[in-house]
Amino acid sequence: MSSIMTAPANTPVWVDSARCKACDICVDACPAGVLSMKADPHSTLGANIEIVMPDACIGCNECELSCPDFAIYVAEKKEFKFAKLTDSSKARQEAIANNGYRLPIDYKEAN
Amino acid sequence: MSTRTVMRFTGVGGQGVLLAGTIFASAKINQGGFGMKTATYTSQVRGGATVVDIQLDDKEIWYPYAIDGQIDFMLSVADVSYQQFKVGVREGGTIVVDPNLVYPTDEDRKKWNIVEIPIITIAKEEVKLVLTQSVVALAIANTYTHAIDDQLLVDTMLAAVPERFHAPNKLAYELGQKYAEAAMYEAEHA
Amino acid sequence: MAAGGDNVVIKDGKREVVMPGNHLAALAAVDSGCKFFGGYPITPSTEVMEYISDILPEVGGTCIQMEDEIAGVAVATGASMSGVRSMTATSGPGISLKAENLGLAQMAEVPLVVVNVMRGGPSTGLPTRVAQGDIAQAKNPSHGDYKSIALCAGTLAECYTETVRAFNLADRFMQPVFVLLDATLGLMHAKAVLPTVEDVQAGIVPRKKFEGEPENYRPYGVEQDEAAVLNPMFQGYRYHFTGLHHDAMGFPTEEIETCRKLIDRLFNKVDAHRDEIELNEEFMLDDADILLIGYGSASLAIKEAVLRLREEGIKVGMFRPITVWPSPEERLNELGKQFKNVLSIELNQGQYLEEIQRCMGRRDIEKLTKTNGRPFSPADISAKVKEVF
Amino acid sequence: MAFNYDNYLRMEKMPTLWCWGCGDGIVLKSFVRAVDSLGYAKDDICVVSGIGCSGRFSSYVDFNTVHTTHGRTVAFATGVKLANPTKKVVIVTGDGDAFAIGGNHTIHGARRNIDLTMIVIQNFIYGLTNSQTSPTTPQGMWTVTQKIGNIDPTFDACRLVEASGATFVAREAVTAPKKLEKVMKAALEHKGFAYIDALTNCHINLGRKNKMVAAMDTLDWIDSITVSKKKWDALPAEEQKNKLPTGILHHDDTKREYCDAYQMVIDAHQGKRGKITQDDFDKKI
Repeated sequence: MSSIMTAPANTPVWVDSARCKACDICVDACPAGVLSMKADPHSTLGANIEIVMPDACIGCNECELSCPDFAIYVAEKKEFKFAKLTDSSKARQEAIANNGYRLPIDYKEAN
Repeated sequence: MSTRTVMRFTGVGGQGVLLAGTIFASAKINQGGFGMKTATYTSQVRGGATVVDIQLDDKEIWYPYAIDGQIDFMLSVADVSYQQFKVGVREGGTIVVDPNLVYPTDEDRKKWNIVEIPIITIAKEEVKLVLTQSVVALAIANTYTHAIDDQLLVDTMLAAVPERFHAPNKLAYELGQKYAEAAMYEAEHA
Repeated sequence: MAAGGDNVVIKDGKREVVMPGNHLAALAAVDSGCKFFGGYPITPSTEVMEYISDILPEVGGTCIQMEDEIAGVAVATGASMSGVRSMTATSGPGISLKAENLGLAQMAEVPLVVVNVMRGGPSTGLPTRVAQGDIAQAKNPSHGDYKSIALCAGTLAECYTETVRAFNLADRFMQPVFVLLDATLGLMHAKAVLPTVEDVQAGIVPRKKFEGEPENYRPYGVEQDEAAVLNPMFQGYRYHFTGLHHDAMGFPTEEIETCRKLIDRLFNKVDAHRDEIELNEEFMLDDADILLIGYGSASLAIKEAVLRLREEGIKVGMFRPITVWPSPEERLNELGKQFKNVLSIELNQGQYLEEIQRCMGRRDIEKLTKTNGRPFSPADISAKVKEVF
Repeated sequence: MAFNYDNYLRMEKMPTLWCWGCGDGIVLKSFVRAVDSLGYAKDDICVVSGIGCSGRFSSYVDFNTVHTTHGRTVAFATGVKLANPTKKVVIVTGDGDAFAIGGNHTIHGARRNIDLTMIVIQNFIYGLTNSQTSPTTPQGMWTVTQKIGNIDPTFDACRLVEASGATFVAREAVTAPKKLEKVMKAALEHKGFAYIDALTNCHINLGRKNKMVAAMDTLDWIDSITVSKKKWDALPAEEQKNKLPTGILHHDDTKREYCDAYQMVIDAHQGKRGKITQDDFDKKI
């Protein structure tokens, strides 16, 4: 059997935050600085996943495949026009990773 | 009172002579009676004392072992088991031994009718198939006990052996019978 | 080799065969519709596997010799979980090794017939000699709380009929059922009168099966005195097997009431239906003054002794539990009131004696025991009776 | 459109009991995707698991599932498979299950080349029970039973099962989920004993006193010790011993599978063929 679900309209990547255990893996896996953890006092580990830059998503699906808890999904490439990986995306990703997987509050885009 | 024949075959593990018990029991059952064979052996497969008790009766048999002191006939091809199990034979009972392998004492010869027949040698040298020793033993036992009709016993035995071994086994039976009859004749005319 | 051997005689609607008890247990399995055997060789049970390895593939079944005793019971349990009648055979040391997985089968309610050709112990003991060393073990081979069913054959024919009964009880109560033999019965050759294959097949009680919609299926959600209803695998009824405490679908849970009810039910399902399980033999008891209690192959010597003592004018009789676990509590209690003189006879140090004492509510029961690997002779028993009564 | 994992999961069991960041969930996800890509129906599959964190795997997937005793998965699975040779039987187990208490069964399952897919979730430690030494714990690492450093040598699990007779052997880590899914698919398609060493992180119980406290720390360590087979082959021997090659390490489609072999036994007993002789086998000794 083939198992598919309908994607939300015009959305490259979306999360089911109720399933997120805040492990950071998806944020680490993303090459394009699309994802970040955010403080969430109601979550077990005090954090939850947040999509900070959906337009930068390149549709590589690494975040979805790396999520151990079925909390994150990426649209199919044929249904959504994803962005290209840019230097500014890479720079943002690096900043997020170096800041404990959270986008720095005062982060300024490279250009 | 009883129509029961009680026999005991003894040897050491690995000797085929013990198979004779199954054939006796089966033949008696084929005849419509009750036959029982119970083997006891040690945990050493090779070389440990092994005993097979055979009981044949027209009435149902409950207890599967021969009762010491009530055994009519014993056959032994190993000294270790002969010494261990001879006490079960009733006084005056017959014990057939292979004289090359079993060494009865003078006292034994007074208490029991000890008969010497070289069972293993017969199988090895005359039949030229050492495995037939159990059939030689079978023939000897039946010649002494008259427990089962000879033809029925031979038929039961042949049914249990592959066809290509029928000829040597028939020969083994005939030789066993011949040696037993000769021993009986000798004893009577000694 | 044809199933049942070459010399099967049909007489008065019964089969007469000449086979050792170990072969009879294997034959009974195949006649009962067993399609899977897994085991590991161990004296004095090995002939069960040797024979079934020949006759099971004839009917399309599978016999596999595993790498050890633990795997032997695991592979058979796995096959049974999938829905086929399955068996393993071993001896006491093997049961010791299989114990944990037997516990899993008790907990997950997986039917399995376990033939145990008993020997003595502890440890390796006297491998080729006769003993009834596993009576206590059969009651509680694994840790934890559950209710064993153990049947103890006392004649060659019962090596067959008790194995048949074990398959039906295993599927009825969804748990392992022991068939206890010993070296005497397992290895002796004599005539056994058996029911016909048709009669055995007509008597097969298949496992219960849920036929409704899968969403309404609750394999373990049954009445408190009933066994789980476990459908075969791969047929649309998906549930879970586990050795953990589990809920109605078989999934692990620690919910307090569910856990309590589960273990209660493992007891109740047997206790509430003891009448379907209990089987005894009473031999010359009606006019007896002295009661001898024994089971298994020891009963053969006891019967012979009863006949001899009666010839001497000593009125003895025998009570023989065929189902040893659960024990015949009621009947033993009645007999305890009826007979002043009671002698318990076992090829162990008295493993069942404590149960007899419990059921009779008495401590003054004489015992005759033997643990040197040799069988009782009728004379042993006669002498003991004369000594103590 | 997106992949709907929920179709294969027992949603009432979600979220899993696995710790935050535990790669077991990635193995679960890869497995579900591999099964889906092959088009198997739920009733084509039985999943058998053992004891430990990996033991919970079977209760999360909506197939026919069995949670067994510690180490005995291969034996139980062998029973299910032999009784149902047309079905796919998958073992999901851990390194303690597969190589310590159940080592014998793993060896003999591989030897028989029975058609089972064995996925070992290999986290180098007894995770569920708080960090006891496993047969795959690297020497020198802290464990709760060897607090001054583990002295026990490790198994090379892949070489062990290959030497035992497995006909498909692969290794991938949860750090490469696409590759993991790919080898799972290949393993499921293989007829014979297929073994997958699925390396995963236990930052909670391996990492906590081995300087890898976060999930990413342990995953980075796994990255640092793995290298593709092609690259591994090119390494000097001195470097090879500290890296684990990944990818399909062994694949042999020529050996007879055990259920097929047993069918020869049935056929011989039913008179459909002659006795089995040495001529029926390539390997004579």
